[in-house]
Amino acid sequence: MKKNSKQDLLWIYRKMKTSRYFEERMEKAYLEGKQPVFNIGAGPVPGEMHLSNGQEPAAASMIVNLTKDDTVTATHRPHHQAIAKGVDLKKMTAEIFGKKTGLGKGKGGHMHLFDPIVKFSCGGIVGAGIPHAVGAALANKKKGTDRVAVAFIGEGAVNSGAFHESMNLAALWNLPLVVVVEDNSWGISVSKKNSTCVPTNDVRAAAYGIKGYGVRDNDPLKMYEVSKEAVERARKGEGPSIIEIETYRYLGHFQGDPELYRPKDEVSKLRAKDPIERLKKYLLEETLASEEDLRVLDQEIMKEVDNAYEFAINSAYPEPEEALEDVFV
Amino acid sequence: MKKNSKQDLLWIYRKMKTSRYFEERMEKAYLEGKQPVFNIGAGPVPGEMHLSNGQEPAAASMIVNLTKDDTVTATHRPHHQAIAKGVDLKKMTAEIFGKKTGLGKGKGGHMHLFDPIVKFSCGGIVGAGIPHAVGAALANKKKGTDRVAVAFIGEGAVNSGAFHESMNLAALWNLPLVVVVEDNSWGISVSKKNSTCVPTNDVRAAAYGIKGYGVRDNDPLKMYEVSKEAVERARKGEGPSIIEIETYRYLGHFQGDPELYRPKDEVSKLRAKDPIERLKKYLLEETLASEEDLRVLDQEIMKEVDNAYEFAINSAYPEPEEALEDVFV
Amino acid sequence: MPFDRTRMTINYLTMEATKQITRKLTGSKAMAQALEQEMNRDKNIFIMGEDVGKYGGIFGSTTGLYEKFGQERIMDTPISETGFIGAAIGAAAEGLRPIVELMFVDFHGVVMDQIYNHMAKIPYMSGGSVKLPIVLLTAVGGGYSDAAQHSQTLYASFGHLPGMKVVAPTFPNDIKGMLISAIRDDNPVVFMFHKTLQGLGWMDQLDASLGPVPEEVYTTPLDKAKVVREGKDVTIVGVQMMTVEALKAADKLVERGIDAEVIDLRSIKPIDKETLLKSVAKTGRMVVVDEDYYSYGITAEVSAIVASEGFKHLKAPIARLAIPDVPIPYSRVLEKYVIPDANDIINAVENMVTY
Amino acid sequence: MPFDRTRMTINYLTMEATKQITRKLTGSKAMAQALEQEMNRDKNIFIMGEDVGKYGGIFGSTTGLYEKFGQERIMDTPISETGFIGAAIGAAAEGLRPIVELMFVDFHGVVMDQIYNHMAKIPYMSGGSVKLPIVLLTAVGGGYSDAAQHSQTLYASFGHLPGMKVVAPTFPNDIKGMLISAIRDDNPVVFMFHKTLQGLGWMDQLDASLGPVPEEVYTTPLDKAKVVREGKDVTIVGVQMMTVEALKAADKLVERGIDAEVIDLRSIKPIDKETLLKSVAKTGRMVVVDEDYYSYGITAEVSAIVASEGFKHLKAPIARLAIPDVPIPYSRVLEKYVIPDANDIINAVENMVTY
Ligand SMILES: Cc1ncc(C[n+]2csc(CCOP(=O)(O)OP(=O)(O)O)c2C)c(N)n1
Ligand SMILES: Cc1ncc(C[n+]2csc(CCOP(=O)(O)OP(=O)(O)O)c2C)c(N)n1
Ligand SMILES: [Mg+2]
Ligand SMILES: [Mg+2]
Repeated sequence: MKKNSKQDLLWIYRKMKTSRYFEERMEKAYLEGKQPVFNIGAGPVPGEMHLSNGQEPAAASMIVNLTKDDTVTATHRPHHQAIAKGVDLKKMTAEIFGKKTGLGKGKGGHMHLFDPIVKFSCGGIVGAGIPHAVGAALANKKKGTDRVAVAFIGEGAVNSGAFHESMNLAALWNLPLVVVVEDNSWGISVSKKNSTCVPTNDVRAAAYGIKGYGVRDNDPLKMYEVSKEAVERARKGEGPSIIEIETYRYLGHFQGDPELYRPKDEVSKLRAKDPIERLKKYLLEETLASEEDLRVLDQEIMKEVDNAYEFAINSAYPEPEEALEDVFV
Repeated sequence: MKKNSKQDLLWIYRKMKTSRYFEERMEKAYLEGKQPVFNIGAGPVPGEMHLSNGQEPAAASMIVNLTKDDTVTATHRPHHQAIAKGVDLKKMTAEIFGKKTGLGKGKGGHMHLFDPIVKFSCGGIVGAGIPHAVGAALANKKKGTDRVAVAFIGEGAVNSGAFHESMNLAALWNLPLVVVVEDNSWGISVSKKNSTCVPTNDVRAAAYGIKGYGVRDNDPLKMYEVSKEAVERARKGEGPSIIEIETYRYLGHFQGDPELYRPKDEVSKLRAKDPIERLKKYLLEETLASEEDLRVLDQEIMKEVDNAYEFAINSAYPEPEEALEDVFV
Repeated sequence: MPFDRTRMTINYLTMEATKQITRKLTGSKAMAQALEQEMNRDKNIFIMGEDVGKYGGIFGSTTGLYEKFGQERIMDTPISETGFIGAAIGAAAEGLRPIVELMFVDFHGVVMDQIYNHMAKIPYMSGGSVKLPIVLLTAVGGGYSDAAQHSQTLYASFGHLPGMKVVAPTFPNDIKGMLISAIRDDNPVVFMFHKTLQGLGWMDQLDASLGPVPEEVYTTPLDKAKVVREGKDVTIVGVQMMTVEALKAADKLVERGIDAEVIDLRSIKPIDKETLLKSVAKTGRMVVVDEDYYSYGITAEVSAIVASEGFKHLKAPIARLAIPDVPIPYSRVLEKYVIPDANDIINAVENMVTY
Repeated sequence: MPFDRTRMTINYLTMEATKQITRKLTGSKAMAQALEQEMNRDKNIFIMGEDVGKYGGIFGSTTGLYEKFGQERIMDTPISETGFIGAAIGAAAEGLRPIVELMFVDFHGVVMDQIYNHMAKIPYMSGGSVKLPIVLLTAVGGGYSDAAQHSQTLYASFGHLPGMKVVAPTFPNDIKGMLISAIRDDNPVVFMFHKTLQGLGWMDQLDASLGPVPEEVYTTPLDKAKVVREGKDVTIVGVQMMTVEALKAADKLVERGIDAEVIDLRSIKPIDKETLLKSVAKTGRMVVVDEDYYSYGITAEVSAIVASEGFKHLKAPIARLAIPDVPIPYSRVLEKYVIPDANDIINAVENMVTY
């Protein structure tokens, strides 16, 4: 790890922590109004809720290499990437609470966060964001910029037709695209072994004559290194690549998932290797930060997140008739 | 080439010749009613017409390894595979002439030939037949048979999502499937170079951890050898594979294609290497057949094809109201 | 998506099995029972889909089947809808009887080609020589803030296209009977089940989602609507949740002296004209309520049929209630505004009787 | 698919360019002219599709553009509709103005998810913060024996879903004006052009496919129907080829003393109610003719609108002519039977005036 990466590593730590804390609050907010009897449609945050606790390295260690003008497309599990990309946290939280002040005026919801200012989008259809990233990369190239586009997807999405068509296009047109596969072992209840005919998806780069990288064991440092290389290559016009990171899904697929399909101790084993803790240890050991530095940082983070929740909670709901607006511009 | 393949090679020759002659007649039949002014909807054979002259080795040298109970799915360019698979030639011709005696009672047409007796089907949507072959292979496996399924596709179809999803499924479930890619260099007017980010599609087998084979220069003997191996592997439960054969499209994408997109001399160069002539030479050189044998064979073929045309031409059209039948069984 | 039982109380609607011949089942249990009974009868039936195995189907359609039939017959798939729904076509052509689940109907766009160009047309294009006995199960409906890509019903998107029977039963009894009919039909059948009517412990609890279901095997026609409440003043036509809302509205209309007849459409394609026309001949007035989009939807087709063939009976224009041609918004207040409910129906009826 | 000119005489409909301000163009030339003029105006416009480059579009929509704009702006794509139509969404979100061609509308099933879940909904889901100025060009229509997977119009499959404007102009003048409007619109527009109305040298030669088109740039509204023939006895509503058939029918009806008004719908979504209602207020009778499938199609939606809002004007039930819910068969005699034509219209009108 090069010396000049100190700033980057602290940034990664901050973003991972922000996402983690944001989601811990979200887990609670989601359960409001759903106790003692769970009802998916009840409470201030209704609908499906996909949390990314444990998967933070995939997002933060990649996005540290991006600027505001690079594009990110994400999935149904979008908070960690959105936070790393710098999506307006207040508006994002308000959106998840269905408020008028939200990114989509309450029309989108947690799976549909759009912040064109930092070029972030996501969506609820598996695989569908990859072509959008291809299009952004194409636009970047057409405009003669060195901007890149990054598509985040789950390992399950790699088996969708959209993945294949997109990778072929990106390679054929030599576009500045990086696809990050967050391999959390599961697509809802279907294990990677039961969905994917090859052990790791980086080998699939061969089908497109592009670079494929693998990151083992949710390692934020390795992810940083590899992402940096992939993004730099894309910026220099050296074409697209695929990065697959082995990551952890601490929670159910969505909140409310009974998780009967996975071993009871899987998560506790994963939690013992928590990537935020690992990075913290590294920062301290390498004296890139002191305990005190991190404590202060943590407090900043909590304040930022708490402010966002406060904003969201205090914002007004849209008027019913606003449902009819924004179909067309 | 092993001695015991004599019969197979003669079979391949017969099927290639049958297809060639069948299509030469079709080319003429198609132009009837379309002269002096071409109108796609006129004449006894209206609609689009995709001929396979030049591509015969892909079909015959593969299908010689199959039985009636193995399944073939084909494309919008289906005659050579249909003929090799043993589709009832009379009914097939009648179908193309839109007659009541046709395979589909005149409802299908040239792109939609279904002969369940020999397990043949095809269709007009690029890539769409591959999943059907996966399903047939799955059925074969479920029934505990050693039957295989073969999907024929063009090189253009390899870039469709359906290809990728199907290959992953077939490899994941270890199904008896072989995908034959007929690389005729063109998807209508789009060259392989402009559609495909890798030079050959056999390398894409790596994305599925399966076997990939390449056959150069439309070679019927090599295609036979490779197909035999792939089919045997599939029968033995050793899983799916991909074969890409470099083949030639002598005619336009469809009849009526101005072909302004390809060099004027491309086809004459290809015709000089005609695979039927090459196989004929081989048969004679290796004394697997005499000139006289082949002359007799050719006559048999012509008679069979002529009979089919006669049957088709003399058959009645359906009654208009029959359009309302067969939506449901 | 049953909620984690270790963490929270669930309102279990499903009653314990008894020795009675008819017991109350939820929609989801009615589906699973139909599937189980038919799979026992016919070894050629198997099920493919995402999370249909151990999970038992995200909306409980295959609950308990994996344990009974194993992974050969209850097959979890990758997220490859074109691949596995296309594979169902190939397997059906070989004589098997696949049942495939498209998890949410909202995802149909990734696989519509296989559904409407192949599954629905091959029997016709083959002149009847290829049969495709496939059931496509798919979950529909909104009302629980699942937003624009997970809340649609898309009844008409399927109903518009030839070659498929399309059904959308409401009550557990019909769910079982129509699913068995669908499985036994030699044609492709799209079987839409409404999430909220599955009687799942983690969604809204509705009386309608629990109902008497005979234990024995029985079939219910795929092409018949059903008068679920008789009345003489106005006919209200609904499907699934809109039938439930229509019944609610009818109860309240009584207080206002209006006696409404309620028809549960059940079959999206074909539409049972006779039942509609017979009712309107009696009432002379009709409200059609749909949880699908307004334009080119059920309200259009039913109105057109009745306006044309029941022209002389109509005392007032037919009223159409449906999602007003906007995507389904996330926020509860917005979603509630776009999905019709009992109040909207009552208003429509009141406007109409004063026409 | 222009026929090989070296081998055969072609009936060229396209007239030579002159210095006149308005000249006669075919549908295809009108499209290409609109595209060219707009691409000259705005560098952010580019076109992607299969065979849109040297080939000039299988149905001539991009004739000559590759030569003028080169491969950076006229991009041939692999057969990856989800990939490149999805890419158009991503590029539009970055401020470009992509025009994408789906070669035949029949192929929509491989890419419908990108079209209806993303292109059509992102503007709404983003609360208006993301604009997607995309034109989706697609060829529709049958009548030349291209069979079940290449002959559909699917007007209602698009019209049913929110978030897209859907147009289907008939005449070259409207084709140019509506295409320019579509390109300038900041919303997704599905622009359907009918193969037979492109005036291609290798298809049926129709008078309607050649018409006066001003050389200058102009726009035609995307939401207005057009009365293309005035009359007082009956209103016939058509789209594209059915408008052509309606005009033919109207000419023959004169001989029988019936004066028909013909409306070219032009806009599938939204439907221009006012024009329809105004006409029916005058004539009191309506026939709706559609080259799409019957159920849940244009005939349903138009009937429903008129039966509801024009109820009091109707002297007879509205007649619906459309493809009778069967896939489109190949054989000419069968196809002719399922696609409505002038004779069917005449019969419907005659039945109606004696109602
Ligand atoms: C096309 C499509 N099919 C199915 C689904 C339902 N679904 C939502 S998330 C999911 C699993 C996704 O797995 P993966 O890509 O690994 O992402 P993860 O949830 O693990 O982050 C599925 C099947 C969907 N949203 N879209
Ligand atoms: C999904 C889809 N997209 C586009 C088409 C139009 N189309 C028909 S054939 C063809 C080219 C196919 O190329 P290839 O797969 O190489 O087969 P070939 O025609 O060379 O035999 C195209 C683009 C189609 N039929 N289906
Ligand atoms: Mg996953
Ligand atoms: Mg090809």
